[in-house]
Formats: sequence, structure tokens, C-alpha cells
Amino acid sequence: MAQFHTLHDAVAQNIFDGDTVAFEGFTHLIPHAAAHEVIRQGRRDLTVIRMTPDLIYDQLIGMGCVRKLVFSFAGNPGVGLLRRLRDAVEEGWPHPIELEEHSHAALANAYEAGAAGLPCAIFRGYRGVDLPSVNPNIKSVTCPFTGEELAAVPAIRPNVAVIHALRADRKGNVFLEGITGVQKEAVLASKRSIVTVEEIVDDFGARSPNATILPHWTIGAIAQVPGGAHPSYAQGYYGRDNGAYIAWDRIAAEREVFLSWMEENVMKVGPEIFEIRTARLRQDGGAK
Amino acid sequence: MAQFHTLHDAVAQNIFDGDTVAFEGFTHLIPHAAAHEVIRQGRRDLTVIRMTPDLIYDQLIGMGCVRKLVFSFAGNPGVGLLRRLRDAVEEGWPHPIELEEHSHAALANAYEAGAAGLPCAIFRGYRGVDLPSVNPNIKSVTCPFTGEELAAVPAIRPNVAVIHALRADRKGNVFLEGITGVQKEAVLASKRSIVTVEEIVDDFGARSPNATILPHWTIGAIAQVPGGAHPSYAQGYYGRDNGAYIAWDRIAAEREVFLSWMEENVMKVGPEIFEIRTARLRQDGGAK
Amino acid sequence: MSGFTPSEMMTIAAARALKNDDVCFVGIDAPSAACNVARLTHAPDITLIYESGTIGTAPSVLPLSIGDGELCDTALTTVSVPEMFRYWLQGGRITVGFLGGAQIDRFGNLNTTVVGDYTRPKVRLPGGGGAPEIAISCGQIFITMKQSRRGFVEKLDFITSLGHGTGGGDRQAKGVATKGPTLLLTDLAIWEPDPGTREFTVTSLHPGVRREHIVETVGWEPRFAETVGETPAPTAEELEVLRDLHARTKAAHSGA
Amino acid sequence: MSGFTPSEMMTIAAARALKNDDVCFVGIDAPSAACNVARLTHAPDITLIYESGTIGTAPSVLPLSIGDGELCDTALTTVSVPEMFRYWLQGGRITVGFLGGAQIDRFGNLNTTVVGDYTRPKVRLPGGGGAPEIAISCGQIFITMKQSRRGFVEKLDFITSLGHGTGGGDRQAKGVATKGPTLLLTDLAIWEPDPGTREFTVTSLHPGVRREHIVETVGWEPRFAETVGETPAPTAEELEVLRDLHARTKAAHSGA
Repeated sequence: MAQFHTLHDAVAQNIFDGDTVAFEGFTHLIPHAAAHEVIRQGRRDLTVIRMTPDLIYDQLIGMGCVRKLVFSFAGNPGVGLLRRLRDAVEEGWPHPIELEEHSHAALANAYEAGAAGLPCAIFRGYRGVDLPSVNPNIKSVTCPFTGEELAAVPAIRPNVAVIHALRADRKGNVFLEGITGVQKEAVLASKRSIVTVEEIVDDFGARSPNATILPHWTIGAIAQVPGGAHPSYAQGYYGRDNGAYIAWDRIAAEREVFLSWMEENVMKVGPEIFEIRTARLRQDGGAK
Repeated sequence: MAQFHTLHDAVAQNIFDGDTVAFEGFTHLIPHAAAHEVIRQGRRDLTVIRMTPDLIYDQLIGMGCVRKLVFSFAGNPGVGLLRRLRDAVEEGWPHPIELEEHSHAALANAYEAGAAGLPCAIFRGYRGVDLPSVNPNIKSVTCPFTGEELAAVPAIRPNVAVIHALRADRKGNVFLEGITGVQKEAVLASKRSIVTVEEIVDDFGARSPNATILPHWTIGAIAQVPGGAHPSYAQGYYGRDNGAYIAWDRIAAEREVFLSWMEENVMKVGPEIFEIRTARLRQDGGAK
Repeated sequence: MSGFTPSEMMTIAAARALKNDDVCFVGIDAPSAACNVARLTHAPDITLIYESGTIGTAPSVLPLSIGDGELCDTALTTVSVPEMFRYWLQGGRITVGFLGGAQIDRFGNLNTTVVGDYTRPKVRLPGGGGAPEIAISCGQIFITMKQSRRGFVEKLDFITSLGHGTGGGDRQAKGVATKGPTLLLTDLAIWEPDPGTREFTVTSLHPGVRREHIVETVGWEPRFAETVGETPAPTAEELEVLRDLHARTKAAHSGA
Repeated sequence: MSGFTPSEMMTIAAARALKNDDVCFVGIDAPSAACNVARLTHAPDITLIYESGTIGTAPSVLPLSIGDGELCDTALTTVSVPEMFRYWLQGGRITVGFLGGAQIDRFGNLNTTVVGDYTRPKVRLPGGGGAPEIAISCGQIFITMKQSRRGFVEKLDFITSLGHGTGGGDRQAKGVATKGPTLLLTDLAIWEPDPGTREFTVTSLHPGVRREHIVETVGWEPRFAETVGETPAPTAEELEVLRDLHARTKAAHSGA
């Protein structure tokens, strides 16, 4: 049952040290504000799941929150590599992290299986490649009708899913549209969930009868954080801050630069900063 | 690649004796006009697949078009049993038909697997029941991670899918909304497809970015047949003709009554009759 | 029994068993009426889901089919049928599922497939539809059926959906973790599973019903709880809501 | 080589290989530019699909990520990521997929995972993303990569996505029915698989490129087709379309 909270309380009451947490959002609607709150609250030993780790996990890893990463593509999209993630994997800074690596198809299917209450997902994948030899969570099943061997991965069932959505209504139903990624599946696959939203409305009004809506009884905590996806974007609210993605490459290159940037831009501020950061982008990128 | 045809030509060029055909539509958007065209053209030995056979298959079966029925619920929704289907199964009239019986969950998953290019679907089902003992197409696989035994059914891959949709644009993209059932999956799972539509528009205009649209390159033949779902309905165009469903129970009760009804209402008319039949329902049921 | 019919009592007893925070998978007929009466009386926030994909519907009249347009028009959202069965039913999000059937046995196993032999049936019934998986995936199952010796049988001709199997721990032994049928609501009584044997046991008789009526309408020797209560008669409000709903429904369906 | 860069030649050669009725799974950078140049020149009806779920997009600038808002704004429709990988990619509806990588071998197998040992990598690369299944599910694969001895290696450190395996019938033996890499488009040449061995073979040199350039930039002894053609230089129209696209893209991304 959806409860409205401040972002601080939503994180404090739902994410604990050692939890398995999926922060999802596929380029669009990445829950940056929620991740920053997790960093501020100093969570440790998290297993974090995400198809495309992106800046958000570079920051969590660099700040020492992460014990294990489950992922399928660890890049800064269109820019390059994730330097804090590389530093942890290659140099063990700030501490070594464990990797469980999949393909996109595997994780997309694994979220889907989690949402569907299945213990595993099957798909046609991983043929002739090396990943199964380094990931024991890639197995196979044989089709009982054709004999075809299919790849199998365990369903994803996180303790907590964290997503950013466009809006919630007063009952706590959550609406998203555009590139919806695996967010619906991540919430349905998880025991608990935190949803940050751009706005809270009386009701969703005219919409497609098939709109992507998560009913309030599938949601845990909701916190209103305008701009909470920045530098990712919220369709119809503000555009993607491509400049921030490009700038990150330089910030993340050096440990000291990274730490001081995090101190200034995450540790010393609160979620309200996201509305300010997106003010400019609301004019060009995505007026409703 | 979508081709625009008359309904006559769409059926003549795409459905052949002995084909496996899925006419889908879950209460909403059932492709009655297309089924009547198949009956008029005298197709034989069809294997017909449908979750809820409904009037449409009572008619195909009673007219002798069907060799085998794959289904999960054979009733006249809210009214009773399907009397022509019963007559074929219980009395072999007009000839015996073969049944392959599943549950809704099994067929929904089997269509989904067909659309996804998989050879089979797995799901948690059929525990403690008798259907697996009479249907050899229900098997099981064991989850390689948890050891849980899951039900498995073969993917549905028909020769032809037949659906009724709301509209097509001039390129042949097809739009549906409301109760969309398994129609998208049925088209994507099939080698060929016939789509009847209420109208053909220049473009779909303002819509949800996540609207249910089948791109023109996934579609075979498109035929405009206004009212073509009657006595089923088309959301925003006309309402369900509940009276016709109730009346069917009496029509289908006796072979002679059935045959003369089919002669008058199917054999002697053409698809244009459907627009006339739905004229009244357009006023009450579903003005756009 | 004056002032209300046994059918009305059955529907209202089912409605009362539903809670405001329940998420119900609704079938047609009695379950649909019961769920909507609950919504219009003590459970305004109850979530009704029809297998056609409509989530959170609030129809003003009862649908004739599980996919009538009004279900979609009044729904929070409508999903595809594969998604309904995967994410919502199998995903374990439904708290209460309603089932009924042509035949039931004492353990709440149901037959909606055939009377007689499967390959040479006396009566070919509609089949399982959603029932086999509703029976195992919903948190609990409420069964509504009118009592008769033809329907309440010693042994089913075909097991379409699982209740408590052969009783005791058989359901769990078959790998099913959900509760199964916890209530059987008939035109004569309320039945609940015995905590040990899981056999359905009469716990409450509807007003005016005597034990003989139960014995006469059941094809096995029915068990009664140590203390059998009397089901409170429908209140004036309950009856009014149910009758208004049926009247609106009749007007809508015959008018269409 | 004057008037255009090797990168431009590579992108334009890739664009030319696309047909009007192709359905392309587009990656970022060179593939995105190639697909959009094709769309803006000889293949106006080509369908571009990005793994973020956007189907039939027509962006006016190149996206920085595969999920930029403009891809969704200009798409016919946008589906969820599980649906994209299940119905559209695995469903066999994509005719051409684009891949590239940090390392390629002579059979078109690719590495985007690690340089060095997997558990103690010298360079931890981004990983496979969609590539392992793009490589086996698309009708055919076009690879775009700039030639260098660091990238064109005798043996991959890690096989992220399958090309022709160990050559010959190895791909089919691994249970993969699609064609795999049919074109390798570099800054210097066009390579195609030998019909028998499936080893990539130079079939066309870009204007001004000599065989020594190929030998110098490849970590194995490269094979040349019996008749090696010369890739037609970019036309004025092709160059203009590509440069306009890059200029619009640069303005949009730096302005944002």
C-alpha cells in the first residue's frame, strides 16, 4: 500500500545495509535523487542490480555503498566507460566489488520472470560466448517438445526496487510513459519499492486505457522529487542533460575530483536541488 | 508488409484448407466478419485456436470447417454452453472434431512464447488437476536453480492470425486499445495475418507513446470492415450486442434453425452487412 | 425465508467476506455481483480485476462477459491477457479468487470440464478457462455454488481445478503454497474447511435452513462444525444495493 | 583521400548496405549515423529500432544514448525493454543488427567485456549489453570498427558475441540459424565472409587505401578476395547528409 513520505524517510524505512536493490530506469527516468539519498544515509554492503549501471552506480560504487553489482552494460552512454566502476574492479578502490554479469536479454527476462512470480527465465541466448563460463547463474533447460537447449537465469527478486516516475495520484497509483524500460517489472518483482515522482495529481485524467500504471497496492513509498531523474530526463517535464553526462567522464577520472564533487553536489545538499538543476532543461528539453 | 485488400481477397489469399488459424479477440474485437468470410469460402480441415471459442467457433464448427479445436474456455460468455461445439463433441455432428484443451494461463503463455520466438512457454500451473492426463502437449521442466517443477506447453505458431482492430493508417500500421487480449501476440506468432479494421486513417494523430501498434511490416492483409466485430464490440465505435449473444443460445440449439440462420445471415450476405448491424449500437454503445 | 431469495443470501454472504483492501479476481454471475455489492457497501476501495485485463474496475452494471466495454472504461488501466496471467495472477498479487463449477467434492476440488468420460462426454462443459491457475495462485479462494446432489458429488468426473486435493496436507504436497478454498458459499449455508482434514464443514446455516436441507442436497455425508451459527439475514441496505445492481444490469443488457 | 575522412567513408559504406525494407537494431555512434544517413538518402522507409524500446524512430539529431527522448517522440510506438528483447529481437523480426567492439577476430567474433583476464582485467570494458543476443537473433549483422592491431586480434581475450565461431559451419553447429556477420565495414575497407571458411576477406578497398594499410592494421594475416574492388567515394549528397546530421547533433547536445 503506497505511503507518501519525504525521500529521506522513504529511504530510511526501506533500504537497509546488505539489501539487494534495483535502481531502474532505462536512460529515461533514472532515479538519481533516490540514489543520492542512499549515499547520504551511508548504506553499505548493497547488492545493486541494474541493466545499465550508468552514472548512478558509478557514484554508489565510488562512495563505497556497494558489495556486489549485477549488470549487463556498464558504460556512460555515448561517452565512454564508467571510471569509478573500473577503479573498483581493476584497482579495488574504495574496496573490491563482486560482479555478476549478464546480457541485456538475460536481465530483461529475469526482471520479467520476477514480476511473473517465476523462479527463472528462459530465452534463446548466450550461444557460443564466454559469459556462461564466468557466471554460474547462467544455466540451461531443454525444451520438452523440440529438444532445443535454452538459456536459463534466475528471476530477479530484489528486496527493494527504486524508480522515478512521472506522476502519482493521491491514492498512490503511479503513472509512467515513454521509454518505460524495466521499471514496472522491477517494482512488481521486489518486496518493497520506493518511487520518486515529478508531481502528485488529483487524478490522471484523460489517458490511454492501456496506460502504464502501477496500482497503489503494488507500491511501497512515494516521494515527490521534481527533477529527481537529473541528469537523466522525464518525458514531458525536462530533457536529458547530455552535458552532465559528458562532464562526468572528467569528474570520475580522478578519485579526489570525484570525492570533492560528491561532497559538494550530493553530501551537502538535499533532494530539493534537483528541481533547481532541471529548471533550465524544462525550458528547452521537455515542456509538457 | 501490409497489403490492403477486400475481405474476400484477404481470406482467399491467406487461409487455405488444412491451415492452423487463430481468430483472436478477448470478448472485445472478435473478428466475426472474417470468420463469416471463411465460412462462405468453404474452408475445410482447419485447426482453429482460440482461448474463448465463443459464437465465432460455434459457427465455424457447425458449418463443418473445423478438424481440430485448440481452446481453454468454450462457452457463450454469461449465457451458457456452445451448442454447436457440444453437438460436434458429443454427437459428432456435422463431423467429429479433435480437441486440444488448455487453461487460459497456458494459452496466454503459449501465444506469448510464439510472439517471442521460443519453442515453449513455462509457467506455474496445472497442479493437482486432470488436464495433463488427457493432453500430451502439457509437459514440465525443472527450474535449474530452485528445482521447482513448472508446467510447459508448446508455443503457438499458427499459419494465420485473424484479428479485428480499431484502425489502420495508410502505411498499414495497425492500432488497437482497450481490452487487447492476446491479439498482438497472435499476429506476431503467426506466419501470415489478416486484420479487419473499423477505419483507415491518414495517421493515428495524438496518442500515448506506448500505444499498442503493430507496425505495417508485421502485418499481412488489411481489410476495412466497419462493424466487423459484431456482436462483439469495438471500443469507441460500438457496444457489445448482448442481445445477439443471448439470442444465439436459441439459434444454436437446433441444427435446422442454426443452418437456416447461417444461410440467411452469413451465406447470402457480404461483409458490408456488419456496418448495418452495428448502426444502432453506434448510438448507444460507443460513440467515439 | 421471506424477503430475500437463497441466491441473494449466497451473493450477500460472499460480499460480506470481502475486505476493503482485497484484490479480487472476479468471475461472471454470482462472484461479479458479490464483488460489486462489496464495493458498493462496506468495501469501497476493493480492487476488482477481470481476466480480460481490466484492473481496478468499477462498473455501474454487471458485465455479461468478463470483457464488457464498461469494465475497461472504468478501470484504472487495462493490460494484455498474457500480462494479466503472468504479472498479476501468477505474480501472486491477487488476494481472493472466486470459483464455481458444475461439480464440487467435499475438499473443494471443482469440475467445469465434462460430465462423464473425457473422450465420450455426456455433457461437454466449457472447460477450465482461468480456473486451474486461479485455484493455485490467488491467496485464497471463495467458491459460490448452489447446492444440489448433481453438483455436490462424492467423486468428480474430472478435476478441473485443485481445492484441497485428497485433504489434509495434500495441497501442499502438490507444491501449492496458497491457502486454496477457505469459504464455500451456497444458497443454503456457509462452509469452511476443517482445520485438519480440510473437508468442507458447515459453519453457518442461512436463515430458515435446517440440517436436513444440507443432507438432502449433498452427495456425501456432510459434516457440521461443533457450533453451527445462523447467517445474519441480508440487511435492507445489502438487498437494496444488490437488487438495484441487478435492475440496472437487466435494463442495460436488454436495452442494448 | 581528400574531401572526406575514413570515418565518414566507413559510415557511408554502412549506410549504403541498408535497404529500404530493412528493420534495423541500431547501436550508438557509427551505426546510428549510418542508419540515419540511409533513412535520409536511399532508404526513407527503413525501420530503426533502438533497444530502449523505440520502434520506427526518425530522430532529427543523433541520440547520445539509445534512450534519448527524441527517439520516443518520433517513434511509431515504444515498448517495454522486456518486450523489445522478447517479441522483437528474439522473435526474429530484426533484419539487420549493428555491432562493434574493442576486439574482433577474423571470424567476426567480438569482445566488449574485458582486456586481459576476466577476474583480473587490464581494462574492464562495458560488457555485452544487447550484443550476445543481437548477434544470434538478427537476420544478419553488420560490424563497424576502425582498424588497428589492438582491435583486430588473432585471439579475443573474451568472446562477448558470436560471429562465425571457429569458422566454417561452427555457427550452425552451435545451434544458431541466423546468418551472423555478413559485412565488416572499417575506415579502410569492406570485408565479407569467405563462403566456405567464413573468414572475413577484404572485398573492397576505400579510395586511396592500399593492401599494406590493411596488413599493417590487422593482427593476423588478412585475406583478400580474388577481385578486390574500390569502394565508390562518398557522393556529395551522402557527405552533405552525414555532415548536416553531425552538425545538428553537435548543436543539440552542446546546447542542452
